Amino acid sequence: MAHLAMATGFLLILIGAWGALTNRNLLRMIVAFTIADTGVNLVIIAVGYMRGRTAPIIDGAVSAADAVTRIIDPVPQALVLTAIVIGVGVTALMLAYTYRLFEKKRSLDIRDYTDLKG
Amino acid sequence: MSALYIIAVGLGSAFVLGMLNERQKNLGYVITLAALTVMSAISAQWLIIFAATGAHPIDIFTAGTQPPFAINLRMGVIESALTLLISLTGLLSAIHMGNALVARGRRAMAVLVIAIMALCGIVLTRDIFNLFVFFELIVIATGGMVLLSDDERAVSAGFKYLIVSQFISVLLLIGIIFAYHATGTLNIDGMAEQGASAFALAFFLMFIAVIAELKPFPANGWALDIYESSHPGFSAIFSAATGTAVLFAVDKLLLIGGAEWFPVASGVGIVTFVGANLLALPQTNDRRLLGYSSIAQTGLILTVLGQQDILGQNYLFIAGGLLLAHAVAKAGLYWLSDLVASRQLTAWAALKERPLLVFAFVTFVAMLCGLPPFPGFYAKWELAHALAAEGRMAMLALILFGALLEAGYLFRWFGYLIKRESDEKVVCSATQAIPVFAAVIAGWVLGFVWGELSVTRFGLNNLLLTLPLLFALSFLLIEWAPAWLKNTVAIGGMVAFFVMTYAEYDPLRLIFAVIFLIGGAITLLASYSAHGRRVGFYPAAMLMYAGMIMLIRTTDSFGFFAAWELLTVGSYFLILRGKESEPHALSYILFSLGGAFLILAGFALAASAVPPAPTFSLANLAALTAPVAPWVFVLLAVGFMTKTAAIGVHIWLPGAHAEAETDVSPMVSGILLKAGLYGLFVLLMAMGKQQLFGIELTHALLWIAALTALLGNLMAIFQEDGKRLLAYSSIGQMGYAVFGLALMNHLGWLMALMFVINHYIYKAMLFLSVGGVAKRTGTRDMYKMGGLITLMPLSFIATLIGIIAVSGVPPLSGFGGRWIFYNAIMTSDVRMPMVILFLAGPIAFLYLFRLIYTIFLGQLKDEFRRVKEAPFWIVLPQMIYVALLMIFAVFPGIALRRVDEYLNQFFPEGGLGWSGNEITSAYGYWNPVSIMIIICVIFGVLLAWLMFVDRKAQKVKQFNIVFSAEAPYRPETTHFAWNFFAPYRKALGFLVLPLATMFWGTITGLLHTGADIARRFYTGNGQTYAFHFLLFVIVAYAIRIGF
Amino acid sequence: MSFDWMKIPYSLLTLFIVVNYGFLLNALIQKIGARVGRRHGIPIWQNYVDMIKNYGLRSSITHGVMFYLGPVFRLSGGVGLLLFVPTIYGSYMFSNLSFAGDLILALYFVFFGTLGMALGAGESGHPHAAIGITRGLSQMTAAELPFGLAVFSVALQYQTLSVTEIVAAQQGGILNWTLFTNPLAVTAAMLGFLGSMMRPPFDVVLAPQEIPIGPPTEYHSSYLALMQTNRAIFPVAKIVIYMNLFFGGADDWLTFCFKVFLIYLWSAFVGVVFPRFRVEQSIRWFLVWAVPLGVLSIVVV
Amino acid sequence: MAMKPELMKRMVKGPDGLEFEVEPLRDYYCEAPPTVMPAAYIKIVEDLFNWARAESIWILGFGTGCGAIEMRPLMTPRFDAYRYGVQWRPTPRQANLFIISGYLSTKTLKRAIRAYEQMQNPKYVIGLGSCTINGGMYWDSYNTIKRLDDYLPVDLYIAGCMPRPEALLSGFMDLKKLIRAGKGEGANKYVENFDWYKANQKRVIHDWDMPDYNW
Repeated sequence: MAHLAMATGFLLILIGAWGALTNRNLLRMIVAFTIADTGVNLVIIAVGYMRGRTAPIIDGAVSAADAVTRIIDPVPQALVLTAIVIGVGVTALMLAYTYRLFEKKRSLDIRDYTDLKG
Repeated sequence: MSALYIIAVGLGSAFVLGMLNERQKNLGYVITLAALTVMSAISAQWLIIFAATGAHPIDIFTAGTQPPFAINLRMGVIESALTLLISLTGLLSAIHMGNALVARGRRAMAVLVIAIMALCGIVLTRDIFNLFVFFELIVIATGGMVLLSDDERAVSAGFKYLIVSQFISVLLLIGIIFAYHATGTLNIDGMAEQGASAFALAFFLMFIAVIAELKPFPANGWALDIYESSHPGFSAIFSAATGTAVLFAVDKLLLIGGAEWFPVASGVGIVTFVGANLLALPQTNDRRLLGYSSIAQTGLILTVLGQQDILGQNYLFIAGGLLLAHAVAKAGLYWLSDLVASRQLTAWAALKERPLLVFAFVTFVAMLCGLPPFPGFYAKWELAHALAAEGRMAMLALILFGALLEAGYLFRWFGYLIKRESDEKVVCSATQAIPVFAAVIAGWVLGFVWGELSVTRFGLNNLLLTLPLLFALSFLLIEWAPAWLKNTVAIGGMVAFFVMTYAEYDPLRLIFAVIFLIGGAITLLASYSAHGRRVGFYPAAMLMYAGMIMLIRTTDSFGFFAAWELLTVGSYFLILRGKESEPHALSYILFSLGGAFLILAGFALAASAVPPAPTFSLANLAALTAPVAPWVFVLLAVGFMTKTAAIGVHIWLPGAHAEAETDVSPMVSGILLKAGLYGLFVLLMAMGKQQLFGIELTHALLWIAALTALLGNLMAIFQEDGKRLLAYSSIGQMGYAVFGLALMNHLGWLMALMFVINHYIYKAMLFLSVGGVAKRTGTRDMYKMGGLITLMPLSFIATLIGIIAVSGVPPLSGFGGRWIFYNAIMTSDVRMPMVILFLAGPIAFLYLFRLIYTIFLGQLKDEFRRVKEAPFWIVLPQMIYVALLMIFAVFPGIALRRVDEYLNQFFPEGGLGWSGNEITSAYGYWNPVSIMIIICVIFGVLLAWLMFVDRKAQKVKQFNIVFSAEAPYRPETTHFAWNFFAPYRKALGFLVLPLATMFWGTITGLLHTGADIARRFYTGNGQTYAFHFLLFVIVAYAIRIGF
Repeated sequence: MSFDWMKIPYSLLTLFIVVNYGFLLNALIQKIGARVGRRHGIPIWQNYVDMIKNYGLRSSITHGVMFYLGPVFRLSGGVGLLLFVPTIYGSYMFSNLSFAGDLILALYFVFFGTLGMALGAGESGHPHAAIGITRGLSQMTAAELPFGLAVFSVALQYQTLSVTEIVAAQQGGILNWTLFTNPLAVTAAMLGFLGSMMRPPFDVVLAPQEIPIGPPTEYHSSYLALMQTNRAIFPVAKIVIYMNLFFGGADDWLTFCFKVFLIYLWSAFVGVVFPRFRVEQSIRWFLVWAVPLGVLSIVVV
Repeated sequence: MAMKPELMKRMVKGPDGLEFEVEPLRDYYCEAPPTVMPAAYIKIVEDLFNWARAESIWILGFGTGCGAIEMRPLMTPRFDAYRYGVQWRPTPRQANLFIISGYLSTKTLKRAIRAYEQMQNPKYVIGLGSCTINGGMYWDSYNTIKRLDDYLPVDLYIAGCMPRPEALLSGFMDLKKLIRAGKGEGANKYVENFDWYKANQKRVIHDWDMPDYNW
């Protein structure tokens, strides 16, 4: 299960990377990045997963005393939350950028934005 | 206050800014500045505490728990220094960007504060995931700050940056999570305890991702676009602060990775350093160039991080010195670039009307190039020594090569600034000036601090506390004064310093001291002829003289090298003052720095071979043994010979000496060249004969010197430009002097000294008189002159005496040199090089005659019929030189006798005998007084006789010549001067093919072509850059596995 | 310093003898050249007459100070060169003023007159003078080289730079002469000698019709008289050095006259046989034929 | 009077930007008039000098007309004038004897005058061939001068068309006698009658473009 998730995660990352490298359209690139981000998040979750354990929420079901043996590693889950937030931030920023770029040149092709080079 | 407040203040003020009304822009700005000030103050407070008490770093536990259960921050002396640097850069940039920030409003300010906070966070945090978060914050903040620019292209640059950042963050995250998986902790120190070998791939991903944030070559196209297009205030942060923070992050990761990852850092670093510097060569856009330079500098520091296995406790001193110099200078330059309207490098010429801004620029460039007295200099010195001590000479060579490239484009830029024309006006408001000059002050303060550190740590010398340098720098403070006043102060200072110290020199050094100080003072008399304030002249000249006198006063290699660099830089500024001197000054500084780097490498290598001592005394050179010794000898000798313009590395000299100002040429020719000779003296005194691959190195030196003498003289005879002729003649004369040294016997050295003295006197005199003529006629082309003898009689006399002396004809002092030469070669066991020198001797007559004939004799041209004698102050030193030459011709013993005795300690055999006025050697004898009297009597009698028999001679004019019974057409067609030695060119012209020029031209051409080809990979396409990045990662991994 | 004032009249005596010998020798050589052309040539005393005539010219012009001083430099160079070298070996009387310096002094003093003359001719403003000087100087650089090498070789051979000691080392039989002990050096030097005598094939410097006798083209009257005097002294003075270095010196005036004549004859002999070289040709000739011998002599000695 | 452009007055700008006038004839040439050069004060010295002058005749190597061809054989073994102290010099400064060898066109006259004046006092002129006496076969030419004596002080004529080298040798012998007798004072005569000579010269030379006396 965990391996499947991890494999899927990596597959998503590769798909995202492939998409970001092959699509010329800015919006498609952003979509590709979100796919890759999702893949990363999946990988993180998969790393933290331990077979047969429960969610790391200490409440009635799991007491603080036996948490160590019963819950899965909470840290990756915490990390993933942060990563998602950051991913959203970056995606939003990229979209804002795309908007500005489109306003300027009415084009979404990345090849049109090579004024700076060398 | 706890360091946590740095983060807290940053976040808090960003929130406050977010809550402000859209129109409360000024309030927002005040809050921003206040926040940044508080952050700086906290950092400064900690820095002072740590620096003063030497306390251990403090850990701050955020959730009140120990790691790994909570994030912890650490504040130590390094962290406090770096956060201070970052927040100060932020504060000054905020001041600098005031208008832009206020115009964009509170959001922009919040983003700025967040950026600085995040950068400080990177420095402070000890948690790897926290590091990632701060990184992402920086990415987002950078994305926001890029939009501050007025440049529309910045948007696309920002987007490219975001694309690559996405890839980086993916790698970083995956790396972190697997590292966590392997170690069970996110704490850096926790990971470090376990070592990275267990999760090498994960570590590699993290490591390469963080390194990618340093924009390693060649995966850095996106960053350059940011550098080029964003607001310079932000570029300053991007370069100085971001670079600093990320470097520290790399350092932390290396803590995890351990020593086995050092080579990766070194490899990436050095490739980046050399590659980025190479690519910077063809740049014409100032900010992009600075971007490349930033990347290169971070690459260098990365290299240093990778060398920490051998640097030990000096690692912080070196990395810190380089980092601070880079950060301060680069931020300063970015701020400065805002004052220049257009983006061409040549547009910086607009600054030249503002001496203070020029001074700022010079400070920054000197810091970047690691020139004394700035921190980079001390760091470079220690780095070279550390590398050499461990035998990492290839790394040292690459670093020095990269540094030379960097100096190349920076000094070329400085040349543009000084020599090009610009009609743009520079408007410098207070908000723009404050950051720049804050950086300047910071630079000098850091120079002082590093000097002090070098004293306490290594027992080196704080250059900013040495009297000659302080004297030179003090001229910066009196730049407002008129030139004559400064000139008087300069002369007074030099003479006074000589009087104060003359008892301290041994006879050999005394001769050099007299030439440097008293000789320099005499040369400076000519400077009275200049009018106005002459801004920039005196600090440069005094810097040169300070360097020279420090050179002979020092006893250790550090002082020697520092002095060498000082005199190089000072003379470079002097040479650059000439009208057309821009390319020549550049080639001068490049050859000189190249030579200086060789010297550095030589000293470093030498120091590696002797038992560790606080400083490396020059006398210790004698203790070196093979296999190190010959290499040290080669490095130092070649280094010194770049200054004496030995053949092959001579091509800088003619232009530099010819294009320099009238009173500068005698300084750089008559005096400066002697520094190289002094170096060779020191080298040979200590090391003597060395063998490499069975070749006696002094014999190689003999050949080089002889060829230099021959080719220098040969090239001199084909010059049309009078000062160039003299310059080539200097090359030849230096060849003689080096030859004397390389003979390695008593008289050889005495001859070299004789040449030192003679060459100073007559070359200074000739340069002054030819310079004076050029000043009056407005041209240096000799064939355009002619017949000036009656109009400029004193200059003629000086030239006449000069050429007789140079040619070695008795009774003047040049003969003494020749006589000693013949006696010296009698004892030498090598004979073939003498053949070349014999050929070189008479060739001197050719160019000397050409010099005096084409200028002073022959036909007077119409437009010069009314020229006057050169100005009094230019003639006066010439007349002093004439007197000196006469005195020295008749009584050479004044100078030579004591030296002759002194040389006995090196070569007890073969000294001269001094009985009465007669000078004897083992082979011959010579009586200068008798010679002078006899020749004067014969000459006088014959002159009297001629005046008696020819008392009625009719004085005629220039066209009263027998012209095959025709009348000459015009003076221009009658003055035989152009291509004067055409038959000689036919016979031996093939010897003066400019092979050396072609060689160096090809090398620079290849570098530029290579850089241009490399530039094509920087297509400007964000996807391509992303591809570069992935490729970089893959290649780095492949190489890593291959290890 | 104590100075033997008798040196002055002794030196003047040397000078007197050499001037007269030089005048006659020049004429004799010229006559020999004429005989090769089947002419009688000038009378043997012709040079005296020419000199008196030139002093007797009533008018003269001057182009300036250096022009005026040129012949003075020239003659001083000749006289000095003569007097700095001992003429007769073993004779205090004719050791002249050689106490002032050794061989090197003489070698470099050769250029004193050359340089002064070049300057004087230069001030005349005549382009032909300048052209002649460039030719002369160019040729000199190559022609002096084999001689310089030979001198070095000889100095190395005898381990001294003192002319007297070099002559002393050659005493005791003709086979002790450098000519036989160091033939390579002598050969090189004698080839170089051709170049310094301004005779064919190395006389393009003067080229009487092309650049009317080159440097002295503007000189006349008493200037010319001075230069003629030098023409009598200088070759002899120069040959004296050759004689002392390579041919055992001279014990008395008879040997002196004989040796000087024979050495002089060598250049005359070559001169009447060969046509003129251009400057670059003569430079190449010296570098190809004479210099290697000189180099060899240094290596071998 | 036709003046060559390079000899005309002109304004020249110096390197300091100031303009001034250059007048080539004044600035390039010595304008001093020639003076009579007295003989040596002591007679015996002058006699010695005259003897030397006679025994050392240096001819200016300058041929003006077809007679120049007759001078060459004098240098050959057959005639060998060197025996008599006669030599050739390539420059007028060093020559004492100027042989006007045949007809003298007005164009050449200018060069002859210049060369003559550049010789040093005392100096001698020999007119070689009939053309120098009365124009000879060119008596009615528009382009040659008829009587050399009107333009330069001739010491000796050697008549004939052409005179053979033997005649020249004989002429030299006669000239020697004149000189030894102190009669070779053509140079002083030229100076004494300077105005007359100049007037004659300028009458035939229409493009006079040199100073009156070429030092």
